Amino acid sequence: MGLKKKVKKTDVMTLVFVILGFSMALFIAGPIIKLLFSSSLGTLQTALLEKTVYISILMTAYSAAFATVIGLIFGVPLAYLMARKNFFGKRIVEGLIDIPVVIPHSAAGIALLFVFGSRFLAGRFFKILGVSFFNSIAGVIIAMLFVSIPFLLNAAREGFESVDVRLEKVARTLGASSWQTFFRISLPLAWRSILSGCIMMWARGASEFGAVLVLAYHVNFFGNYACVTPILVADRFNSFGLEYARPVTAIVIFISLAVFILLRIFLRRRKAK
Amino acid sequence: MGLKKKVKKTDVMTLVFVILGFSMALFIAGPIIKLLFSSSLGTLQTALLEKTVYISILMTAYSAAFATVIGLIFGVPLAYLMARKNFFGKRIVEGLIDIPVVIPHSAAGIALLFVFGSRFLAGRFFKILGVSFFNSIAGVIIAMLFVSIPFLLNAAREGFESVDVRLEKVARTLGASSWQTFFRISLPLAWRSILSGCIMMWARGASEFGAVLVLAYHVNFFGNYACVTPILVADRFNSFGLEYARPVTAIVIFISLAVFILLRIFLRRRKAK
Amino acid sequence: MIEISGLKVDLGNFALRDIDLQIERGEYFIVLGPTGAGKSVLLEAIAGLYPVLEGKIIIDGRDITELSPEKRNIGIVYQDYSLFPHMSAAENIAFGLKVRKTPGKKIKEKIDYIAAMTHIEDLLERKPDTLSGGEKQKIALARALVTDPDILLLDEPLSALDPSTREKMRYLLEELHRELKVTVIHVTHDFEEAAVLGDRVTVIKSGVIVQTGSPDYIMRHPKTEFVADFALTRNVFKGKVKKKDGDYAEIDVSGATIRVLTDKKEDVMLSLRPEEIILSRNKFISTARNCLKGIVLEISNRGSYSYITVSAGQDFVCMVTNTALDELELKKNDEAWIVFKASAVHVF
Amino acid sequence: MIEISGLKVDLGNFALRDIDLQIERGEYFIVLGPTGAGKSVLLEAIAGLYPVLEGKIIIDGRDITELSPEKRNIGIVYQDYSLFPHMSAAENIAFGLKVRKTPGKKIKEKIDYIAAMTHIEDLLERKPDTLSGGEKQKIALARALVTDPDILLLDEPLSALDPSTREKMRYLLEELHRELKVTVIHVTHDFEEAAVLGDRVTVIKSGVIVQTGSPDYIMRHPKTEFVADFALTRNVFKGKVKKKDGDYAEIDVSGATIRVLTDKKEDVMLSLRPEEIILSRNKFISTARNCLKGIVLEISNRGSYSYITVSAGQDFVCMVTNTALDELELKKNDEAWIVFKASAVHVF
Repeated sequence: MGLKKKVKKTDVMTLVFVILGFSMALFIAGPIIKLLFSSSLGTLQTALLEKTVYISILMTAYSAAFATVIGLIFGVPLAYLMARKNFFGKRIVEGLIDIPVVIPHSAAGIALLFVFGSRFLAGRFFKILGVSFFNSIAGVIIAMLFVSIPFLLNAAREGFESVDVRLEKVARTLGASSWQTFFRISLPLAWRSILSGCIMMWARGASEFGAVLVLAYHVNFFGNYACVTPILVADRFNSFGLEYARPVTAIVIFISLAVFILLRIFLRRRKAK
Repeated sequence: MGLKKKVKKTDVMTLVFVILGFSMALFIAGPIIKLLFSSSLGTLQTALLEKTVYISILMTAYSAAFATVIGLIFGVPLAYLMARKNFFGKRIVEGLIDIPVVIPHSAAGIALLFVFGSRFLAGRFFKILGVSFFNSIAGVIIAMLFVSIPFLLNAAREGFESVDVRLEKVARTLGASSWQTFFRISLPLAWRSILSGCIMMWARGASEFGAVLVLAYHVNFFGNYACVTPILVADRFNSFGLEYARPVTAIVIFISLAVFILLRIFLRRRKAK
Repeated sequence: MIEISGLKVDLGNFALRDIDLQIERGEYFIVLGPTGAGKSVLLEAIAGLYPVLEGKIIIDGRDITELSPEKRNIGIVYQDYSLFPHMSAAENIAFGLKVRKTPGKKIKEKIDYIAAMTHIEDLLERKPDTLSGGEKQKIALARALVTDPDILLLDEPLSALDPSTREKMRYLLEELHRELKVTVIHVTHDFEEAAVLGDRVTVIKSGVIVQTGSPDYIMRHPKTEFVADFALTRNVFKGKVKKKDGDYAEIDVSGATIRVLTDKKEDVMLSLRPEEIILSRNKFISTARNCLKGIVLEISNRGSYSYITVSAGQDFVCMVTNTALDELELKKNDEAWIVFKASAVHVF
Repeated sequence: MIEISGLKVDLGNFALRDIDLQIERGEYFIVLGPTGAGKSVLLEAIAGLYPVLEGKIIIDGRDITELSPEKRNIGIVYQDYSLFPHMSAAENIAFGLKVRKTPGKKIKEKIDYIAAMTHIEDLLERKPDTLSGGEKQKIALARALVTDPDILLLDEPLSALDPSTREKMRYLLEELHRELKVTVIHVTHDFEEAAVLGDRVTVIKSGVIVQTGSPDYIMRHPKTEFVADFALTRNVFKGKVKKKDGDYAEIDVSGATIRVLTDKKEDVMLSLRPEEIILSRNKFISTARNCLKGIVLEISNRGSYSYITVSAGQDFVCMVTNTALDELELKKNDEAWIVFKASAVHVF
């Protein structure tokens, strides 16, 4: 009887969907797996110990983290307003949030230069503060911030939307001010979404190529000249060809995946708790 | 009385949040607006009539659309399975979906080459069918498909998840097969999300730079040599400088925005209906 | 005392308007109305959680209309409990005390006291998602009461519970109200709930107050057909005054003539509660009573009692306990007499 | 006839198991139980929407256990209506006919017929989101019935409605069942609903059937304390047989002695429905009846009737209509006699 149940025929639609879906999953996983498993550990180690490579990785991780922190400070309030308030022009702001995803990144870089370039408004203002954006870490950071902020904004907004407004209302009647309510109720309950948005934002920022290429190809990172890893990878490929680019590529993908998987596991554990 | 209500004091927290949020919105909108309004119509027209420019735009739009169609055929079934079924390894597939966002795009391009390059497995298979991926439209398409598929997958999955399973169950008891249920109930109800995912996927594909740069810098597009618009923009900037790149950049941003805004309006109208 | 005067609140499609209520300190006040009448919004407006367009809310002479919610000292309990999911039951209850900077020792005392009142001593360490509906509701009550609010607002607190839990929660509410002497405003769509718990009831329809009074009065003297219907009066007839006879009048409802006590003339409405009608196998004559002969159309068993529909010109619905029904040995299509006092008929 | 035998369904934390039911063609069958007992899953298993681990479901001799849902010819109506939001009411109803490739003319006829039966003729062109809860439920019923299902499954169809709509919907369900002679399996957590509608009731707790029988039988002869509690019996006592006297026995429940009809010895449970107890101002002696003197502890008004708690050694809850209560002129702390037949006490 039990056996009969186990071989119960699967629905034809499910079968077709599994085949199509599996092809899609394979298309995504295939190249990654191929690349990771076709490189020997020795070449990976050699590549990682190369100064250009590890400085580039450090600089990329640092800039993406910096951008994410700025995103948290300015983006979380915007996400909260979007989730809770109705205001004139809300629809426009909603559209605005997705624009960095939609416009070509090289074009985004150029647009940023027209504002943050040393000859332009924001650029001049920051120059007084001693910050210049062209070919500098600051440039890398704003390029990353611009292209990756939608991930944090959308995740944080969803997070706040999933918090029942009544919880906030109850907190208010219990005597909590709006600040107390935000920091003790709304933020802790939306935190998982926000953290997951931060990871995506960080990872997306670290993987940015086009906007950084335009704004800050080479930068001075604590005394070392470096370019972000995505540019490093493309440079190797363009200058020396596929085989030579492989170890760096594998390292970069490996690190991205490791961070991503570790944080997914961390988030899941917290959820289970 | 009515007047008194209107000047009712705003909560301090809301005020702080509005200031922070507005700064963030300005950071996103500023560069775009600056670029669009600082170019004269005349120069835009001249740039648009340049053959290299309009061929590039057509090629980019065409390839992104092609990638989106492939994404629809293979991705929607995967999204449906993710929304409805529990299976072994579901968590892994969930993570997999976000990987293209997370790894650097130039690295993604290289990883794709290791599978679709003419010397490698999938590449050889497709070569028999007469399709080659290096420096060809097919290469542009798979590069775009790889980096932009997460947008469609996630949107479609959310769309299906928002359809009450009970509607499908009721349809089944009323005599509809699983196919009929999918095409008459699930798909129509998730359609808005899927369409919005398609737009994002198309726009994200069209804006891709890194992966396309590696895989297919220049391609033959119906007899004309062309490169995708994000590369064209970067090339102009690298070769001739900021001012010369401005008209093309403005055009590209303008087209991206126009498509994006039109489709958002279209989606909203359908929702209202 | 809570005085609400001329309150107007925007509800999108319509407005809650001309809301005037006086609620005494310590009263158990019920707001009754169908879904979408604006009951919950009224509660949130009192708590300061929903903006008020016009009017005033005054508690013990203090105008709180413009006050932010955390300064009003009003507790609220929602139908879906709204416990903070990231805190244990004890932390939920402590929240209101902590934000008031109550000292830790005092917090413990207060929690112990209110936990004993609400019978949740052994639930304090549990997280909300491990609790049943009734348990969650008790913790939500304890959380709202621990800060000694001037008013306790209850938004359909019993609707999500199953009948036997609802029963127990009802007793708890009565007990808490009695012991703590807190003023309660309780919103519901269930007339029975209003009858059991309420000192006074106000009936709201589409944002407007229709009638306010004791549950018993509203049940016996509905002002409109809507209220009669909502109080499940079941016998509501249109009629015409035919003959006056001292205090009595004979009223023609198509098919039957009913004696009532009234001064009204011409077109009237009559309402008669099912429990006011006595079923009998025999005729029964008295000037103070109506006695009509009819046929049993339907017997609808409700567990402990039944509704019997008797056609006597009009269809009359009577209520009898099942024990009484067994003794009458009444079946469908039997002949029966229905008897009710002239004074039991409400004319409006 | 529907025969369910040895059914086992996995519910995650626990299982629905050893489910054996025989339901007659045309019967109105109620599945009663608290939230989370597995009632809805049982319905979905019958409809083929939830996988079965073991057992068989046989309809009129046809084993449907392995059949896919679209081939079972079973209609289902959920508590939240589950109307297709992108279709008008008429399109919702037509759905089942269209997928069966029914010709257009026939579809129109069938819709007109079922719309008349469910009184929704003027709603057919409306979209679901413009309809009230009761209207949606009627359309969901029409949609499930239009394809002439062998069984109609109702998953808490009345729970989401407010009391007066619920009342009307109850009548509609009775009417549809009578007219269309369809077999109905109706899931609910409300005993009153079961009493009004059900030909037979099965009580489920934690995935297991506790008792099956007519509502009246279950009410008067609960098999366990859980059933007694769920049927709102209110008077459930632990007792010890003290003395046998022919068919009668005297049972000692701490504080009072009760005469009952029983063969049981030693420890027993007693249940006594509140409507079986008569309240009296005077003593009343008979060997077939119990007559105990007590004090009125509490009067809880339920609108049409009241529950009176009388302390007579034990606390007894009695039900009287409010009209009867008025005549007794009973108040809190008054002395009163409670009278009930020995045969009214159920011993288990």
